[in-house]
Amino acid sequence: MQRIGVFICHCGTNIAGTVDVKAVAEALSHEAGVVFSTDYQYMCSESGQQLMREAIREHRLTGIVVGSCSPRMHEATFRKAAAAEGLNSYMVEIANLREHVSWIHKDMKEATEKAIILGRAAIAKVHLNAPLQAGESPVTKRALVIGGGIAGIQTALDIAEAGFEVDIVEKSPTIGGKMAQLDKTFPTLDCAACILTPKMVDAAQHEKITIYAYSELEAVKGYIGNFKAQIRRKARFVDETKCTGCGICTEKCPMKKAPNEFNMGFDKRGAVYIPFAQAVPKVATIDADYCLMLKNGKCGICSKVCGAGAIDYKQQDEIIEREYGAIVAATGFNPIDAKVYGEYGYGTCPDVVTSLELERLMNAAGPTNGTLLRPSDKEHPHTVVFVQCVGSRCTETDERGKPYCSKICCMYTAKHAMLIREKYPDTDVYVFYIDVRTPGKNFDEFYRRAVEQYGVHYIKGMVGKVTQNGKQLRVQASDLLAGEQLHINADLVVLATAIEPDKTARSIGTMLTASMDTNDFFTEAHPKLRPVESPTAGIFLSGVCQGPKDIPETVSQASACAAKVIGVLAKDKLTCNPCVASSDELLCNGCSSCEKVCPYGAITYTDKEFRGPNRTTLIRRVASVNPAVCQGCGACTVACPSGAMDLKGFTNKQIMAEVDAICK
Amino acid sequence: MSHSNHATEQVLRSSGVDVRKCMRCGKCTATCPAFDEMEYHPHQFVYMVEKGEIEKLAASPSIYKCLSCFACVDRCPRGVEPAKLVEAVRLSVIRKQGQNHMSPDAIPALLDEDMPQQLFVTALRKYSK
Amino acid sequence: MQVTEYKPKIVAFCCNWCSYAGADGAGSARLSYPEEVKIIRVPCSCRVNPMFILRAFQRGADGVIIAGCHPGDCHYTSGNYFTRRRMALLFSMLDYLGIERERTRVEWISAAEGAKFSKTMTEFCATVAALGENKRLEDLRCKK
Amino acid sequence: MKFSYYPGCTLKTKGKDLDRYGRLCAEALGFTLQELPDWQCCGAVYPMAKDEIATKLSAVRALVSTRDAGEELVTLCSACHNVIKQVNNDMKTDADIALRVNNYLGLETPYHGETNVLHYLEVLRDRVGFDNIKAAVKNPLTGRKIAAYYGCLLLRPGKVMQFDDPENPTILEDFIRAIGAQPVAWGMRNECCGGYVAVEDKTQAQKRSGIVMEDAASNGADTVITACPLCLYNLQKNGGSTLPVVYFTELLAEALGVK
Repeated sequence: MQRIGVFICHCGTNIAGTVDVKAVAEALSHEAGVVFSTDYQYMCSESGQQLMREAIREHRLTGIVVGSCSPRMHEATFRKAAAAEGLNSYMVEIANLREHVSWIHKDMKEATEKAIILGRAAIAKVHLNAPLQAGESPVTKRALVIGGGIAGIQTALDIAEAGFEVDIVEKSPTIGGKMAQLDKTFPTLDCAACILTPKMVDAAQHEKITIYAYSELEAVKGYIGNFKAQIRRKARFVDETKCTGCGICTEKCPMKKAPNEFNMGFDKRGAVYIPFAQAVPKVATIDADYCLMLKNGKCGICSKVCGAGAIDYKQQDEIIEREYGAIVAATGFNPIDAKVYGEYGYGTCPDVVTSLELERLMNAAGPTNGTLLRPSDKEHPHTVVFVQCVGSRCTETDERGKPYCSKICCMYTAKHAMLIREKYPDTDVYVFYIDVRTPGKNFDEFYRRAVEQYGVHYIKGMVGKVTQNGKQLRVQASDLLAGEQLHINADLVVLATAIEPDKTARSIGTMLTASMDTNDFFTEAHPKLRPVESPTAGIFLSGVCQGPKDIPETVSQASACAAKVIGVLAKDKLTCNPCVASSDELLCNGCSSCEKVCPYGAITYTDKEFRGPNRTTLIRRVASVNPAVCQGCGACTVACPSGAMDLKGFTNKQIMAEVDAICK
Repeated sequence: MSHSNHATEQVLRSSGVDVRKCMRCGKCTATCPAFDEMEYHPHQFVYMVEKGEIEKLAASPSIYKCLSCFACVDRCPRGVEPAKLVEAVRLSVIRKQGQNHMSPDAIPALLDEDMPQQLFVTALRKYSK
Repeated sequence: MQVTEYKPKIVAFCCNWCSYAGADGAGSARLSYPEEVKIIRVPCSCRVNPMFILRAFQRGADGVIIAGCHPGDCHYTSGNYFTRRRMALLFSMLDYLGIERERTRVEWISAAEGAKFSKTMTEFCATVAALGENKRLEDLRCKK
Repeated sequence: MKFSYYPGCTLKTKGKDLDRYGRLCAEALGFTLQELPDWQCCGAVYPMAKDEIATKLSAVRALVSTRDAGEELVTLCSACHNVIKQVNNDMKTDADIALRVNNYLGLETPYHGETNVLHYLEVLRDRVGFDNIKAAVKNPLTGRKIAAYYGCLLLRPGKVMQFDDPENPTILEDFIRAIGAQPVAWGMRNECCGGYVAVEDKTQAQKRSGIVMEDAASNGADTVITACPLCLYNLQKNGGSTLPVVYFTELLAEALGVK
C-alpha cells in the first residue's frame, strides 16, 4: 500500500478563485492510501517545494499527487523536488486543476466536484505507479554527414572543431556542391569559389574530418548514439592514395565527348576527369560510361602517362562499415528540369537557359571564361529577359511545378541582372516577376540597387511564351501594371527554375527513418523550436534538404545543426525516456504484431529458453524492446493480442484505474 | 471583399472556377492570343469575378473575343482556368431572352464559299442560345 | 423534490503532444466546455486500448472521446493512423452491441486548436446528453 | 484493327479531303474505320460550362454507341476530337454532369466515360507505328520541308487531351519524318489560328493566322499541314500567305501512293 501525499495548489487565485481548494484537500484526505493532504498558495514556489519535501520526510510518503497547473508546465519541477528527497520522480502524478478545471468552469460547486474527481483519478494512478529508472546507452563519438555541399562542409567543420570525428559522404567525385558552381553570391557579390574553396581545403586538412567522396550511403542501422552505417565507395578506377591530382591523364585522355556536368553540359570533358581545379579531394575519376579502356579494353593512355601509377582499371566498389553517434542529412537540392515548361522554349531554343546555367556562362572558370556569350552562336546578348517563379508557387495539383516558393530566385535574379548591367551596360535587362521577395539582411536594398543604380527593368507580370524568331527569341509577356501585352525580341532568356530536394533524399530518408514532407524535404522535429533536428532521435538536418534557403541561412542552419550534434556527442551516455514499452516474456506468444506497428523498429524477436513442465526446456520466440530506441507511443501495447506488452508509466492497469475513478 | 450576388454565384457555379486560387501572376494574360481585341484581359476576368463585378464584364465586348484556345487554362500555374470564366459570363448574357450576340439569320451574309460548317456552328454556339 | 438535471459522464483520452496541449490551450484562453468532460492523458492516441473504452462504458460512462494529433502530425509519425483504424472497428462493434455510434468519437485536435477543443467537447456533451444515460454495457455490480 | 469512326459534319462537306484520304490511308495501312451509324454533329465546340448539358448530349451518344459496339472511337477532325474527348472526360470525372446526362438520355446502362477516344494520329503513332508507316511509304516526300501546325484543339487542355506534350509536341514531326519529309522547327505551331471569330471579326483571324503563316514561311517551310478544317480555312483564307496548307492525310496518301 502506498503512502500518498496530496498537495492542492491555489495558484494564487487562478485555481482557488473557482475551486474550493480546502474542500478538495479535505475530500481527498479520505481516499484510501492518502496519509497527508494539504493546500498551499504556490506549490511551484521554493517554499511550496519545501513543504512537499518536508511532508515526504515526515510522513514517509511513497507517492505524490499535486493538484496544480498542467503537467506540461510543472511536472518536471515536482518530480525534481521528489527526487531531491530520495523519492523516485515517476511516483509523482499531477491532477490538472487549472487549465482543465478552474480556467474553464465558472461555478465553484461544479469545479470543486470535478477537481475532486481528477484528484481521485490521480491517486488511483499513483497507487499503481512503480519507480522507473531511466536507462542509459553509450555514445559513439563520431558523426556522419551525408552530403558535401556548403551545408555539409560547415556542419562537419563545426563538429570537428569541437573535437569530434566527422565523416563526410559525398556522392560526386568532389565536395563543394552547388555553391562551387556559382559565380558570385548575393548580397555582397563576393565570388563563391573564393569563399567556398578555403572551407573545402579546411575540411580536407582537418585531422578530425574524413571525406568519402564518390561514395554513397548504402544502409543504416541502430539508434541515437549507436548508428552503424554502410558506405559504398564507388570505383573511381583511380587510387585516391596515389593520385597527385596533376591532371596529365585528363589532358591526354583521347575521349573528349563526355558532357561536363560541372559546366552544366555547355562543354565536354574527358573520360578521366577532375571536375574543377579546386576539387577536393583533387584526384581524377574515370567515367566508366565513356572510358574506351573500360568499355572495350582499347586505350590505356591514362595509365601510361600517370607517373604515380594511380590508374587502376580493375578497381571495384568497396563497402565500408562505420559507427556513428549522430547522423546529419545535408543532401541539398537540384533545379527542376525546365524541359517540362515547353512554353518557355527550354530544350528547343538553345538561348533559353536556367539560372544555374547562367552562373556557369558568367563564371571566369566557366565554358566562356566569364564572357557572357549566348549558347547558340557565342554572340554577346543585348537583350536579356529573366523569368521568375518557373515551377515555383504552383497549385498542389500542378503536375509540372512545386507548391512552395523556392526562396532564392528573387535574389539571385537581382544579382544576375545587376552583374550583366555592370559588365555590359549596353545590355537591356528585363525581369518578369510576380512578387519580389527580399526578406533578409541587405536584401531589399540589393534589389533596389539593381533597379535604381543599374537600371534593370522590373516588370510585374509573367512571360507566357518564348519562341525562336530567327536568331532572336520572341518573348510574349504581360505587364500587369501597364495593362499591356509585351512582345520583346530577346537574345537570351533566363529561367529562374524552382529547386527541389536531391533525388537521393527520399531513399536516404527511408534508411534513416527520418520523416519527409510531400515534396521530399526532411521534416523538422518542430517547425519553430527544433528546426535542425529530425523527429527521429539522432538524425539532424542541415541546409536545403530541410527546405529552400540561401547560403547565409544554410550556413547558420549548418552550424546550429552542428551544435545539436555536439550536444549528443559530448555526452558519454544518453539518458533514455523510462516510459517505454516492455514485454512480459511469459505472456508473449511471438506473433510479431507489435513489431509490425512499431514506427521505430525498437522491437526485435529472440529465441529464449524457458523452463517447461517436468524439467524440460522450451525454446520460445519472444519480443524484446530496445529501451534506447523506443519512444513510448504505446502502439504496440494495443496491437499485442496476449496482453504481454505494456507501457511503463502508462500501464493498462493505471489507465483503467483512472477510468474507474472518473466513472465512479 | 465582394458583395456576393446572384450573378457572381451563377458564374462561379457554371464555370466551376475557384477564383481565390489566383496569385495574380498574369501568365494567362501574357499567353492570351486575343489580348489586343479584349477590353478586359484574362487576369482581370478572374479578379473582377472575385470582386463581383459581373455586370462590367457582361457588358464588355471582351466576352466575344476569347478564342477558346485553352492556352490560359493549360499554362496557369494555379489551375484557375480563366477561359471558363469568360464562357460563363458570356452564357449569363446570351441565355437571357433577346440577348443573342448573333442570330442565325445574320449568318448567310457573313459566309464565304470556303467556310467550313464547323466555323459557323461554333460561332452560333458561342454567340447565341 | 427538485429534479436534478441529467449530466452525462464523459471520458476524454487526449494524446500528450497535441490534444492534451489543445485542452491546456482551451484553458489558457478561458474557453469553457462542460465539466462533465474528464481528461485522461496518454502519450499517443494509439495508446488507447479498446479495452479502456469498454471499461469506461462498463463503469457507467455515457460517452468516450479520443483526441489525437491531426493525421500526418503524429508525434510518433503514425500512431494516429492506428487509432483511426482501430477505433473504426471498435465503434462498429459497439454499434452492434447497441451502444449508439454517437457515444464514441475520434477527433483530431492540435496543440494550437484550443477553440476546437472546447467546441468539440461542448458538442459531444450535447450529443451524449441527448442520448441519455448509457445502460447497455453497464456493469450493475459497479453500482453503489 | 477495327475502330468506330466519327467523321463529323465538316468532313462530309468542306473537309472531304481530310476524310477521303484518311479512309484511303487506313485501308492501305490495314486498319478499318467503321463509320458510326446515325452520328450527329458534335456541336463543333466544347461547352465549358458545368451547367451546359444539352450541348454535350450528341458527343455522349457517339461515345455510347461506340461502347455498345465494343470498340474504340477514332476521330479525324481536331475540333470533333476535342469536343468528344472533353465530354468523355466530363462523363468520367464529373459525377454531376454524368448524372444529369444519364438521366436525360435514359440509357439502359448509364455511361461513365468508358469509351477510349483516339485521334487518327494516335492510331498512326500508337497502333500502326511510325516505323511501319515508314516501311509502307512508296513515294517518300524527300526534300519537302513541312511545318506541322497543331493549333489548339489537339493539344489543349493537355490534362484532358493526353495527346502529346502540349507545349513541345512531336507527333506530327515524327509523322513528317515517317513519310520521308523534313519537319520544320517553328514556334507558332501551337498558337491559335483565330478560330471561330473569323465569322464576325475577320481582322482578328487574319492577325492570328498571319502570325502563324509568317513564322512557318520564315522557317523555310514549303507546306503547312493540319488536322483541322477550321485551321485550314483560316490559314489559307486569312493567313495572307501563298504557302500551301493541306490536311496531313493528303500527304500521307501521297506518300503511300494511294492519292
